[in-house]
Amino acid sequence: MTVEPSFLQYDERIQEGDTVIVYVTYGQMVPTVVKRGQTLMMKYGALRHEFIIGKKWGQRLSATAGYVYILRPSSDLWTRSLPRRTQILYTADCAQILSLLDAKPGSIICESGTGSGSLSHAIALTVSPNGHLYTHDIDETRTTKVLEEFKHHGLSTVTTAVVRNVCTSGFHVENSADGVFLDVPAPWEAIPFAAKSLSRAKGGRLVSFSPCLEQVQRACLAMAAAGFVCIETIELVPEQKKIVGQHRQTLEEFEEIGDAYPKERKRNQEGQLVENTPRVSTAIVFPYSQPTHTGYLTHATLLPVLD
Amino acid sequence: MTVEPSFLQYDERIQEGDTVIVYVTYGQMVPTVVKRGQTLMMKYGALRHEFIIGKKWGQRLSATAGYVYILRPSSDLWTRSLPRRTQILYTADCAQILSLLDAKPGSIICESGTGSGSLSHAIALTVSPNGHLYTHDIDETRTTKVLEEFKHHGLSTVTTAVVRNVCTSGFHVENSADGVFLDVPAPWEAIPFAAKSLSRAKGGRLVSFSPCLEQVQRACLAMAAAGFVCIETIELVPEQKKIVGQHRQTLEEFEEIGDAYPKERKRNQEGQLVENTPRVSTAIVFPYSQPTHTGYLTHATLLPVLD
Amino acid sequence: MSVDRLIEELHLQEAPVSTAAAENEVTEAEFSESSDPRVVIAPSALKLEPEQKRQKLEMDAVLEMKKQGISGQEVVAKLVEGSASFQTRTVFSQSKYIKRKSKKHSDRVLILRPTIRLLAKAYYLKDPDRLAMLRADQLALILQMAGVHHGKNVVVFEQTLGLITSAVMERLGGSGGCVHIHRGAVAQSIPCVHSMNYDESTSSTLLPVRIKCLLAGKQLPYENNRKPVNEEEENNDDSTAQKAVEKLEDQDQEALARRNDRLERERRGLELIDEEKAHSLIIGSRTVDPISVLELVFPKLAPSASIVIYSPHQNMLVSAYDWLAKRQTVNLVLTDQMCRIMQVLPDRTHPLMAQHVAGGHVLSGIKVIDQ
Amino acid sequence: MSVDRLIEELHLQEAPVSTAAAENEVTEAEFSESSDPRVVIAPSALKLEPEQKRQKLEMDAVLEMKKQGISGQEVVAKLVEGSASFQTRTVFSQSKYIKRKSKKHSDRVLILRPTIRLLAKAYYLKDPDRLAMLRADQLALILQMAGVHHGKNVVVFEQTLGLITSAVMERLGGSGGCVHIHRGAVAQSIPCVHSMNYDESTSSTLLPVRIKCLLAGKQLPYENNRKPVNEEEENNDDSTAQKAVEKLEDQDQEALARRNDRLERERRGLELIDEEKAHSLIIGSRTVDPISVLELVFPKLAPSASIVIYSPHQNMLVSAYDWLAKRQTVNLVLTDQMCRIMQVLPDRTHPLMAQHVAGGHVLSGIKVIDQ
Repeated sequence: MTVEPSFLQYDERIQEGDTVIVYVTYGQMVPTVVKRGQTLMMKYGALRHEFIIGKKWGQRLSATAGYVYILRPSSDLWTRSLPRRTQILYTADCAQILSLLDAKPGSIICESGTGSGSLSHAIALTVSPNGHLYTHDIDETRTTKVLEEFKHHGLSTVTTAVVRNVCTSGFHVENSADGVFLDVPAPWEAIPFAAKSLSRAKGGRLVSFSPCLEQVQRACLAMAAAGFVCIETIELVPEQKKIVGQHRQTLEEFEEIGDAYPKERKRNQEGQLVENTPRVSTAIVFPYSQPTHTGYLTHATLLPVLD
Repeated sequence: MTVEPSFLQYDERIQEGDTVIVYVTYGQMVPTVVKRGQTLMMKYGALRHEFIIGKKWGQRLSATAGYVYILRPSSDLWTRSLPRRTQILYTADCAQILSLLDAKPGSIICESGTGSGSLSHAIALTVSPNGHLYTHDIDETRTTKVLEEFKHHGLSTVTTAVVRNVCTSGFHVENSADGVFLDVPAPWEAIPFAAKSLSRAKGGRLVSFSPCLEQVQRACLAMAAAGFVCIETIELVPEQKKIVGQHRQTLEEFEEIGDAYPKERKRNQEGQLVENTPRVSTAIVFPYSQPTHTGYLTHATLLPVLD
Repeated sequence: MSVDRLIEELHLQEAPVSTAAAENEVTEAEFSESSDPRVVIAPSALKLEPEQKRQKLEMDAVLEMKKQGISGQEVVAKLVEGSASFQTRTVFSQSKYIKRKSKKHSDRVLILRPTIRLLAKAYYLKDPDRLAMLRADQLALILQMAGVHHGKNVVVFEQTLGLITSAVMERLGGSGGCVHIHRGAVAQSIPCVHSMNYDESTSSTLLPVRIKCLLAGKQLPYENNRKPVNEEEENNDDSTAQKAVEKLEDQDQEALARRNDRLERERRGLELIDEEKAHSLIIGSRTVDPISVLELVFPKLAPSASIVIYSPHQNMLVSAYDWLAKRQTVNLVLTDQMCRIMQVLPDRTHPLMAQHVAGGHVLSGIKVIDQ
Repeated sequence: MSVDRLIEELHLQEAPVSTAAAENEVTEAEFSESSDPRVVIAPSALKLEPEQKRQKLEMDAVLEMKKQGISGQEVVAKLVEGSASFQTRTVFSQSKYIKRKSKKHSDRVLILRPTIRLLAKAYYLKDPDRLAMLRADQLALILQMAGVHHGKNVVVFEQTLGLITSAVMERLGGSGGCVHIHRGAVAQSIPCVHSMNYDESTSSTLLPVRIKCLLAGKQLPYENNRKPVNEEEENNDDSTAQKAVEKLEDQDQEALARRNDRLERERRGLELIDEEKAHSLIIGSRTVDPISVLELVFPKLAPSASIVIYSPHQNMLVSAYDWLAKRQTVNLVLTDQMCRIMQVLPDRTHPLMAQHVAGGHVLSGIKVIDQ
C-alpha cells in the first residue's frame, strides 16, 4: 500500500515526496523533501536523493564525506530542524501548551501568530484526524509558507491558515473552538476575541505566551475581565545535562599525576598495559550556558454557558 | 584561659553563660544560654544545664527520654534555630547578601530592618573584630531583643542597634558605610539615604531584598536616580535533596514481588538468609514541597567621589 | 482513596468558588494568603492556631444552615460573628476574611470534566510517591518527545498509576495501539485509565501485555484456575459460597468473554512488537531498572522510533544512557525542568513562595539502524 | 591568560561605559539586545553577520580617531556612516544602535578594585572547567555553611584555582588559620590568592600543607635538590648559566628564607590539624574523591566542626554523604541552587533569556562525638 506523504502515517520505506529529517550531528538536523535528481549538501558532503528513496526510515546512509541518518519527521524533530522565519517555540513549551489546551484528536484550536509553524505543526498533529487548527498571522508570507509545509506534511485537511490581526479583527471562527493560543505582543487586545471564538456550549481553554511580566500582568486582568476562571501563570526552565565518564582520584593519585584525566589504561613499570581506575558515568549540566527563560505561560478556563 | 561567652571564640569546653545549640533531631534545634539550675524541656525530655557545663562542644548528652548533641553556635545554626519575631532571611540569602555587600572583617555595614536578627548576626560575625554593623528597625522591641542577643553572643562591641525609620530619617551614620542592606517594604524611599550613608571617598555597595517584582522595578529606578551603577537583580532558588537507598528491580523481580521495596535480606526456599540485590544510594528532591521564592536581591555599586 | 474524591478535591483547588471544602482547606488558604508573602516558607514556625479553634461556629451548624437554604451571604455574617480573631484583625485583613468566606460559602460549585491534565495534577499532589513524582509538565514533555498522535503504535512500561498509558490512549484517538506492559494476569493499579471513562473507540487501542509473555517471547495461556489471578476478590467463606455457586454460570460466560478479549488484545500487542511496528517506547520507572525493559523491547522497535525514559532517579537514567549510547541511538539527551507558578497580583507579583517541586528526569533518543 | 586581563574584561562587563572593548563584544551585545528578546536562545540559527563585516570602518581607524582625541560622539557619527545595516534598520533599532555605540565609545572607563565576588565571576565566565564550575553564589554559600569568620581555623582542600582559599583568607581577617592542602612541594595554581594582593596580616593566615605530609602523618623535609621543585624556571642553557652563577648566593639566601617560612607555616598547619583545632573543613573537588580527603582530616576535626563539600559531580557527594552518615555527623544536607539574573526594564521585565548555569552541589554537616 502506498500512502500520500504525511507526518501522520508512512510506509516502512522512504518514498519520493516524503519529508525526511537528515540527522548530521547532534544539534544539526536538516529537513528535506525527497525528490529524484536533487542533492543535499551538508557538513559530511553531498547526498543524492536517489539514494534515500526506498531506504528504511532510521537507516544510516553514506554521503561523500561521512554518514548521516534519515529520520522520520516528528513534531519534536520538526521543531528542532525547521526553517526559521521568526523566533520559534521550542519543544518544552510546545509540549506544555498542548497539555494546557487539553489538545487531543478532535480538538478545534485557534492560534496566533503562525510564526515559523513550530507550534502549528505540534497542534495539527495532535488534533488530527478529526479536529482542526486555525492559525492566524499578520504576515502573509508566513501563512503561505506554513500552508505549503502542511501540504507536504499531509496536514492540509486539518488546518486553515489566515492572514489576520486577531488583536483587531478577532479569530476566523466564533463560538466553536476548544482552545485558543496567543503569542502576540499585546495579548490583552486579543483576549476578548479569544473568548468569542471559544464554544459557548462546551467552554474552552486559553493559553497565552509572553516573555515579559508586564504583558502577563495585563493579560491576567484581561482574562478575568473576559470571564475566564482558574487563571494561572507558570514558567518552565528546562536544564540539559550530558553524561561524562568521570575519574575519581585518590589524594595519592592526585599527588602523583595532578588533575589531568588519566588514560583508561596505562603501562606499569614492566611495560604491561593495566586498567586504570574505571570511570564512572555521571551527569553534568551542559552546555554551560543555557536558555533560562523563554516566556511565561498564562492559562485559563472559559466555563460553558448553561441555557 | 577563660574567655567571655562569644560566637567568635570559645574554650574547648562549655562554660556557664555560653549560648549552645541543642540539636534534637534534623530540623529541630534549640538555642539556649547555659545557666546552672535551669532545665531544658524538649522532645527527648528534660536536660539539666548542670550536665552541659564542662562538656566538650559537639558532645552527645543523655536527656531523660533520649539523647541530644550540644553544638557550637554558628551564623547558620543561629539562623536555623533563633527565636522568630518576624519572617527571617535564611542561610542561602544571608550568604549571598554578605557576598554582594563584599563584607569582610573591618567592613562598616548598615542594615534595615533588624527583624529577628538572622542576617544581623551573619553580618556582625563577618565584620568582626574591627568593623561595625548599624542595624535599624522601626520596632523598639526588636532592636532591644537583638542588642540583648548580641551581648550574650559577644558581639556588642561591633554592633549598634537603632530605632529608626530609614525611609524617612535615613541611617545612623553618614558618609562612612562600606555597604547598606535594605529589607523594607518601600526600598525606593530608603535608597537616597543609603547613598548618603556610604563613604564618599571609598564608595560602596547596596543590596536590597524584595519579594515582589514591582518593588524591584521601583528600587532599580531609584538606584539609578541616586547615582548607583552596575545595578543587577538576581534570584536564588535553592533545592534540597535527600539520599535514599534505591533498589533497582529487574522486570522478573517486579513480576514476582511487585513494586514494594524488598527487604535487604530474605530467606530462600531452604530457609537460609540471603542478601538481596544491594541498594544504591541516590539523591532525590526532598521534601516534595519546598520554598521556591524568598525574594529578589538587587545590588549596585556607588562609585567613590574623586576630589 | 477514590479517584472521585481526588477529582473533587481538585475542583476545589481550581475552582474559584465552591461549597464542599473541608475545613482544613481554609487554614491552608490563610497561610498562602498571609499579608507577609514570605510566611509560607516555614508555617510551622508561626504556630498559627487552626481555624477550627478560632471559629465558634461548628462545621455542622454551617452545613445545617446551608441545608435550610440560608444564603451564602448570611452564612458569612454568622461566621464573622463566630470568629474569635475577627476583631483583632486589621481592616485589610477583615475584608480579606469576608472575601474568602464569601467565596467559600457562596452557592456555586464548579464541576470540570476530568482531563489528563487535571488528573495528573490531582494524583501528583495527593500521592507523588506512587506516581513516581511525575509532574503534569513532565508528562506533557514525555508525550511530545515520544511523538504520540493519532495512528501511532506506542509501547508503554510505567509505574505511574496508568497516567502515562491513559495520556497516550487519549492522544491516539482510537487509532494505533498503546501496548501496556503489566505484571500479573490482568493490568492492575491503573486508576488513571479507568477514571477517564474513555469511549469504545479510544479504549480499543489499549493492548495490555503480560510481563511473563514478554519474558517468554510468546503469548502464554492463562493458568488453569478458572478465574484469572488477582482479578476477582478471593471471598470464599462459607456464608457466601452458596450465592457464588448460583452466579457461577453467568460469571463464567462474562469471565470467558473478558478473557478472550484480553487474549486478543495481548496477541495484537505482542504482534505489534514482534513485527517491529512500535514507533515509540515510553518507560516511566519507579523501581524497575529501565535497562531491564530496554533489553526486551529496544531490539524490536521500528527504526527511527523514539525512546523516552522518565525516572525520579537520575542514576537510573545515566545507566540507561550508557546502555543506549552503546547501541544505535542518536539525539540522546537528558533533561530536567523546573516548573514554577507565578502569583500575578497588582503590586504583588512574584513566583509562589513554596510549591511541590518533586519530579524526575527525562532521557530521550531515537533508534537508528546500519546500512 | 593573565588574571589582569580577566579583571579587565570583567570591568567591561560590569562597567556601564568603557573604551577598551574588543569588537566581538559588540556582536554579543546585539544578540542579547535583539528586539525580539527570545532571539538569544539559538543565535547560530539566525546567522547574523558579524558586526565587522557590516561595518566599513576598521577597528584600527576607530582606535586612531581616539588617539587623536576625537570625541566619542564624533566616533559614533562615523560608525553610523560606515554601517552597512544602519539604513535598513527600523527607527527604534537605529536609536538603539546609536545609544549602544555612544556608551561603547564614550571616554570613561570604570576601574574596580578586585574583590572575591568579581574574581569568582571573572574566572567562572572565562574558565568554568578549571574552577570546578564553582559559581559566585555557591562560593558564598560554602563560606556561610562553613562559618568562616575572624579567628577560625579552616582546613581547605580545593581544585578551584585558589578561589576558596582566597575567600577564606579574606574572611579570617588576619586571625586564625587557613590550612591549604596542596600537591607538590609548593602551593601552585592558586592565582585567586595572588591576585587579591593581601597585606601581610591576611597573608599570615595561609598555611600551605603538602599532601605528602598529610599522607605521611608528619612533616617531611624537602628533597635534596637545592631549589624547591617546580618553583623556579628550569632555564639553564649555556648563555645564561654564567649570570645564574653570579646571582646564586643572593638567591640562596632568598630561597632559604622562603623555604623556612614555608616549613614554619606547614608546621603550624599540621599542628593545627593534629591538635584537633580545625573548626571547619571545606572540600572543593573536581577530580579528587572527597572521601579520600575526609579519611585523612575528618577524624582530627574539632568536635562540632562544620564540614562543607562542593563538587560538580553529585554522585561524589552521594558517596561522601554515605561515608559521613556512617560516622558521627548531624545536620547532613545536600543542596543545589539556581541563580538567575532578572532583566528589569520598563515593560520588559523577565529573567535573562540565557545565562551560564553550570554549577555544582553542596553537602554540609556537623561532626559530633559520643559521651
